Amino acid sequence: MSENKEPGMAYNMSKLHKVMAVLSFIFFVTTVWVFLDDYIRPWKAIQVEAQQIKRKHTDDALKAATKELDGKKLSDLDSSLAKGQEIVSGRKAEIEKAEKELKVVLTKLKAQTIKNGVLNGDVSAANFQYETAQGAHDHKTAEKKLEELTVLKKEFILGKDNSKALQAEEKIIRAKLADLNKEVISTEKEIKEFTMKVTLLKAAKATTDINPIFAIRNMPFIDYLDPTIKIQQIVINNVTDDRYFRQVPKVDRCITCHVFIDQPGYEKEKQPFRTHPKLDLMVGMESKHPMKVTGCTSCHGGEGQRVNDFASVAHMPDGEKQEKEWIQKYGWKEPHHVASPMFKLSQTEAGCVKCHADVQLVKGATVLNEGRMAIEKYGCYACHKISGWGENRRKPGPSLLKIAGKVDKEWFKSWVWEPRSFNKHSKMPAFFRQSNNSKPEFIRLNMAEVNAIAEYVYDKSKPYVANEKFHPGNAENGKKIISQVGCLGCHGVDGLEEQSDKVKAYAGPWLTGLGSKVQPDWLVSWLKKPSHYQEDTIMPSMRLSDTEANDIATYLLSLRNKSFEGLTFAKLDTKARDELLAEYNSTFDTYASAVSKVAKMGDREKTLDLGKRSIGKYGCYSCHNLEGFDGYEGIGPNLTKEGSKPITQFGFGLQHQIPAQRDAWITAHLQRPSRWDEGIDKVFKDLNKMPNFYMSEAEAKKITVALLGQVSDVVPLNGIKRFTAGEALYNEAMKVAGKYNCMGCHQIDGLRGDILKAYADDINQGPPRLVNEGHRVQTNWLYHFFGNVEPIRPWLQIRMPSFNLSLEEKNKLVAGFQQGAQQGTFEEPEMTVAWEPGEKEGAVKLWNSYNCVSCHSIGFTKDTPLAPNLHLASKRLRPSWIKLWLKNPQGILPGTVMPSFFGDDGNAPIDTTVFGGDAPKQINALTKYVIELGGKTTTK
Amino acid sequence: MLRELVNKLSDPIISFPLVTIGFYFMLKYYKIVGTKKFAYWTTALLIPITTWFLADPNFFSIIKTPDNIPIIILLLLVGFVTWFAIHKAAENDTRIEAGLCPIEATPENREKVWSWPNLVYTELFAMIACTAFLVVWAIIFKAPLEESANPTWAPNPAKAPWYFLGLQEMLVYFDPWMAGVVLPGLIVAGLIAVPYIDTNPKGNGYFTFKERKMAITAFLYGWLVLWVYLIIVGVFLRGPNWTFYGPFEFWDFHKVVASFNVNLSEIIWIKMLGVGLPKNLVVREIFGIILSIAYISIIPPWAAKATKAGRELFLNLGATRYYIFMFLVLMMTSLPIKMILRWLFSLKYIVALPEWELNL
Amino acid sequence: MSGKGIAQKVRDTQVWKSIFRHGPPDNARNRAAVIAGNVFLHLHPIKLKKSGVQLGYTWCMGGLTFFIFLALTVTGLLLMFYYRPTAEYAFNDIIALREHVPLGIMREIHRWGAHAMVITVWVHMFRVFMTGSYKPPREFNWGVGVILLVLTLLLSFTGYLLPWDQLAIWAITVGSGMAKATPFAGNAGPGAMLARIGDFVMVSDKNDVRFQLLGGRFVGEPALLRFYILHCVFIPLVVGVLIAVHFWRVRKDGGISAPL
Amino acid sequence: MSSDSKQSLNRREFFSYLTVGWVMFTASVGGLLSLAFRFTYPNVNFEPEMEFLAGLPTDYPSGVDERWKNSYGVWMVKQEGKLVALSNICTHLGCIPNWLPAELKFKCPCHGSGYYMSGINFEGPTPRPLERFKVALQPDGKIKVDKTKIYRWEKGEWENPDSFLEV
Repeated sequence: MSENKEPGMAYNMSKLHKVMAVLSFIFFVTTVWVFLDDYIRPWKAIQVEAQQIKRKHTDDALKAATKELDGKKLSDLDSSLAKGQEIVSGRKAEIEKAEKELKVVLTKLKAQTIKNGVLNGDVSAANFQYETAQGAHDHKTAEKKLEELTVLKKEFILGKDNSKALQAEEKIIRAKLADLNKEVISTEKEIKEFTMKVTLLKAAKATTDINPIFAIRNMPFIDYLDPTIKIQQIVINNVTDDRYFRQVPKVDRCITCHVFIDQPGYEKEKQPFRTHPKLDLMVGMESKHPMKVTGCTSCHGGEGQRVNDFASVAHMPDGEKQEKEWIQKYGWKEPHHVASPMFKLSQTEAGCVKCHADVQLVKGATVLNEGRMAIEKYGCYACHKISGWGENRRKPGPSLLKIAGKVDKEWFKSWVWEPRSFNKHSKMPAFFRQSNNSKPEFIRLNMAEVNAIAEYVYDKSKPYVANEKFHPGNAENGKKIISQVGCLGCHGVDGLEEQSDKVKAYAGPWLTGLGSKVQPDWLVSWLKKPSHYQEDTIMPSMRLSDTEANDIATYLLSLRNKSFEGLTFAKLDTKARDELLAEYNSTFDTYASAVSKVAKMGDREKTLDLGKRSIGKYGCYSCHNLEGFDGYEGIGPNLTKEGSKPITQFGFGLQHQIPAQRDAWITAHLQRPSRWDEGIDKVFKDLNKMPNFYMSEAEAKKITVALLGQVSDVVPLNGIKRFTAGEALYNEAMKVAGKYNCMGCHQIDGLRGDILKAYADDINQGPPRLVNEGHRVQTNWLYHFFGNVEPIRPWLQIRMPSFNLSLEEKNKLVAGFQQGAQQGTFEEPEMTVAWEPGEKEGAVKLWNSYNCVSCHSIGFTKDTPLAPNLHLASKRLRPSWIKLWLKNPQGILPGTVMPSFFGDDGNAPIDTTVFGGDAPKQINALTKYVIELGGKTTTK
Repeated sequence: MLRELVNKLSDPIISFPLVTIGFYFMLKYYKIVGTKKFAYWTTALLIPITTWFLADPNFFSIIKTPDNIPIIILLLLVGFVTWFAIHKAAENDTRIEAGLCPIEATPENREKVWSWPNLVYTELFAMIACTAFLVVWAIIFKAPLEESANPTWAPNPAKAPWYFLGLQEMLVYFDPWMAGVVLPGLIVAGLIAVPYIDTNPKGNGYFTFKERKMAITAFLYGWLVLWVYLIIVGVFLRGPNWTFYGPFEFWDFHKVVASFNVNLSEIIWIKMLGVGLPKNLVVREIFGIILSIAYISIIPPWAAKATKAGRELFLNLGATRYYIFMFLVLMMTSLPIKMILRWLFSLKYIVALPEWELNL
Repeated sequence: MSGKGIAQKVRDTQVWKSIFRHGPPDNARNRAAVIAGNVFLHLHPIKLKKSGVQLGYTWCMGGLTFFIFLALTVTGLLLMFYYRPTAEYAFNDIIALREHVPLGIMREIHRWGAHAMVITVWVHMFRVFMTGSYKPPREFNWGVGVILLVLTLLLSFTGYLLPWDQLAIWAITVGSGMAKATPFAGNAGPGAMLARIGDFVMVSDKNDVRFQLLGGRFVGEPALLRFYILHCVFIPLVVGVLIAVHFWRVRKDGGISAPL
Repeated sequence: MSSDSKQSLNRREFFSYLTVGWVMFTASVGGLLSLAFRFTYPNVNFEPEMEFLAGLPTDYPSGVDERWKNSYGVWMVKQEGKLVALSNICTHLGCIPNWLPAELKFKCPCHGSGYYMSGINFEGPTPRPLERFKVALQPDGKIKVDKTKIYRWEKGEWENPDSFLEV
């Protein structure tokens, strides 16, 4: 082709055109491609599918509504409309005339409006000029202007009047017109109302049509005009994301795919179209966490801003099955570069912690609450700081200040060495004989440490003399008492496994092998008066008689652990001791000089020194009161922000079978912390010191949920529910209640009441449930009651113990209950009973007809009482509560034996003869009567 | 008393015709205006008047606003350059009448000189002077800064940047689509079209008035009266609620001016014919529509036939240029026409179709 | 001492010679060389008509406009070091310029310069019209000039928003409000009502030209960012290119206007 | 092959490649430019919400309801068989008037503008009545108030069926 070249040309022109054509083609294809690449998004398909689902739902509703429509009525209406039209068309001439009149009036009105507008402007302007002249003290001009103004104003008023007259005229004519058309208008209106629902549904259905307009609206390029398929988002101003130390409002676009999350009626659809399962608590408009305020990722975690792919959102599958399903369905993969992936479904409640940090138990959050109870049980907070867990919590283990008076040293060593060999329910974790310290050379050193710890503890132990003497009693009776008075609210007991397993008490230790452990005298005095041995114990006094105490002790002492008794602990290996001490001393020194330094110490001195260092090393002082450790911090890492700790900061060791996820690590860690050292050659002092609690997987998972929620996100003040003064006091009271394990027995406002599970047959035989207790009882009475417990329900075998409450704690409880129920301190404490004429007679009649004394027999008959003494009611109960109680007892305590005398709604009294069956009056009278029983002064 | 007179005179109703008349006389007697004597006398007269103006606290407070400084500079500069251009044109015209060439075309001015240093140096001087001027300006006047942005309350009056105030002033007479979109668009298009419409070969490269009266008159009217004058009104004479305030008037928030404007359709159907407004929108506005169309489509052919100037223009320009030129001129004059209709008849819209957002 | 002065010695160095390829412009050859050999000066002709340097004839307004544009570019670039176009910080940064940034007067120079540029460009146009310098062969360059004038106004207008004070947002609100009346493209303009099918509104406040300009339905943070980018990058680039065209055309169309 | 036919063949070839090449080039450049245009319209924006669900029409008693006043700046007014959403911005200078139930009027505390329950002005400096927002029924019977659509009395827009609900 080169012969075709023109002179002065390097290339053949047609060749250039060909190259141009090919390149342009490629260019064109890439242009189309880039458009499509931008346009095609997975969430669009989901929204189209959602539209179809909505269409189906609307269609169903429409069909139902159409079916409901009374066809006959509709045809009647239609025919009456036709009739009406006929009638109205007969009045054609009249209507036309009226319309003509209307037109004339409207024209006049319009003309008048224009005139008035001009006048209005003139008046305002003249007014301004007048005022300006006045202001400038130009009285001459002012006067002139005033004259003008007066004339204008008069005209204006006339004009306005004229307008009003015309408007009135218009109204009359319109009314006339309406009257002339009334048959048609009213029927039309009736038809419209009658078919309203169907019309609306039809319109709703029309919005789901897939038609050309839908296609145009969502077409590439022009989908900016008014698309129906679009990203939906919620901007949450009160919950923020941290972006380089700046708090930026969260943006959640989850609803782009979870289209119906806040709309009831889609509960049965497949994901992502399902309605939120707890609409009344979450997401729903009327719930406490409305969608637009709380958003999605505030609770669930994950990447709320992402919409383009399932995995980048950081959806997390719960379990292998779901993982497989997701991989297959959505191409799910482990999220990378995501700070906080979503909480797995079973861990969702972790999301509550971020905002509900300072409360003990969150209502409705079952798993989380159980996790928090487990933390309480194992005392994690003692070694690990966790914000929200209070700074001055009690130490979870028993005091060792007088330990020598309780157990002997040999027992102590064996116990520390391996607590589970004595008590398989032990909450005391195992530090030794773990997979990372079971090499013979480590065991040798560990045993030296245990020996030294025991020497130190016993060296510091103060003498203790029991204040009771043990006299063997009836073990069977003791066992019965234990099962009845309420010990099981805090303790599991050998021989009572069935009940204990139901209650799952955890505040106190499981009682086993006591005969192999404690001195009998100590046990009796402990039972009689726990604070004699340990001043700050939470163990209450059950006000046991000597016989009862001895019976219980006899039973407990009969529980023995023979194999443990036979154990003897090896003697202190002084070589190992010296090695360890030299190791400690060589931290800042050469080993040789450390050895020589140790050699200069006395034998006893060495042992005690190692004991103290070992206690410090294992953090025993965190859980137990011990002398010499004031001001020592817990040895565990701070867990306050555990849920936000970068995954790279978790040491997985060689445990490759554990997925590299925060929750998996925590669960594995809790179950067997020593695993991280496995297969790694570590020196003795560097071994992982976290002890083994032998937790079940279920428990570990629950604690994991509670810890996962400990995220570092800063929630702005207005994003968190702020306590009112009353709620704050209630919260404080609940902390005290938590400390003394009140909820081991009492269910307080629906939470816990562990022991009630042992009373499943008859809940009324268990400890009373406390609902809005601050409203039920008077403040003074409650305060008094805590100091001097007196039986209220003598038929119950379970006893309210006498707690060793401090004054502050007592006040907190009383004030918290009272404020939590929003009651005044002194509501009607001295209410005088003022009877209306005839009221008292009615009250007496009711008293008899409702037969109150059949249960509230105390002070009336000799029958066994089944209900509290009403003579005490006026001192104990608030009258306003008595009324509520009378009205609907089942509403307050479902399953109570108190009958409902006033029907389910509290308005239908059984006895209709008194006060004409007026329920409020009856309730009032009965309340007064009950209060009078307490010996209040009566006035006529 | 005198102040009140000035206040009254500066109301656009009066000042606009005054400015127009002044403009007419300026061009009619441009040779007198273009003398140095005239300039000296005017300056001598303006100095005491300005001093008197400045003595008024209300006027001074408006003048001294930092953002108004550029407008004052603009005013002084426009005043001077207008006179200067007229002066130069008058000089040249006298020479042309005498059969000489314009000064710029004299052989000595056509002589070639070195760019270095003649041009480069003068440019440098201009830069230095300009920099010095800007720095001094910046030192004396702080750039304005008001309260931080708050979308929930608007300052009153809310004014656009000063160079757009001509447009904002047009908003009083036209709807935004005309004042803000169509008219500015036509200004730009018209300006670009100028060299293609103005086929007059004379006056290329030198100041003259005589040789291109039509072009200069049309341009200067648009520039001085419809642009600069309106900016001055917008900056100095429009206060809260875009109400007119005289130069000596305090911007009293409560000032109310009697104004109630009526549409052409209302005037005709209700006031004149006494019948109500027809329901059909087009019928309702038919008079306005006919008038508007007639204004654009009838005047140019009529002028081309019936008037002498029109005939000449038509012959000189040819049909296309003629119609484009007439269209632009008519659009320009629509503003003064609308103003005058407003003042005389309180006319709001000639065509009022708020239903279609189409008001004229 | 040697016969040569220090100045001469410097001029004889290789460095000097590599930069300035000619002697001092005091003779015809060097005067030509200085213009032709300098990238910045070579837009000038080597010689021009005398009228072209007469201030009374040219008024130097075009040159001043260009110079102010350069000054604004420099001051503007410097201001960008301290200014963040976000709703949180914009206003504070302006205060910073006013209160503590060294030579924060840069902002005053920038702002007054912007006003001055509007004025000089207007007067430049006025002069060009009055001397009939748009006539052939300069028609095209006049058109370029008109566009440059419009762009100058837009530059000033977009910069007006950046201080993010009341003056700024309301001036821009008023100014950009006119865009919504654009026929068929603004939601309050004639014809907008026609562009709808059922509830599919093709011209609304969410998709009209005003929205495009502001990136939102009102003057908000997106508007601030858009105006910032238009002001600092987009329009200056276009203006720069057009200025080059403008100057090139001045040279090609017979130099600075003179009688032809 | 004669030179004539060769030339004409070349020409045809020339034209077809030329046309294809440049048409595609123009189309692609146009496409990319339109991409830039589309780029200026964001798919998501962060402006405050202008729509809200206001419950059922039956939730509102006759008269003025103030439940949305603070959150959305809207009064729901039920009167003469019509339910409307009135803006609570005074048309004078943008203050927020109060509803005075005793006098059955809205009164602006700033400059004393007064409006009837219907929103029509009758006293004070205000030049025009309060504005109405669009109200529409959802299929579930709930009201949706759309604040982006404004209806002004003086423009005759209160006749628009979207500006009220018949109840």
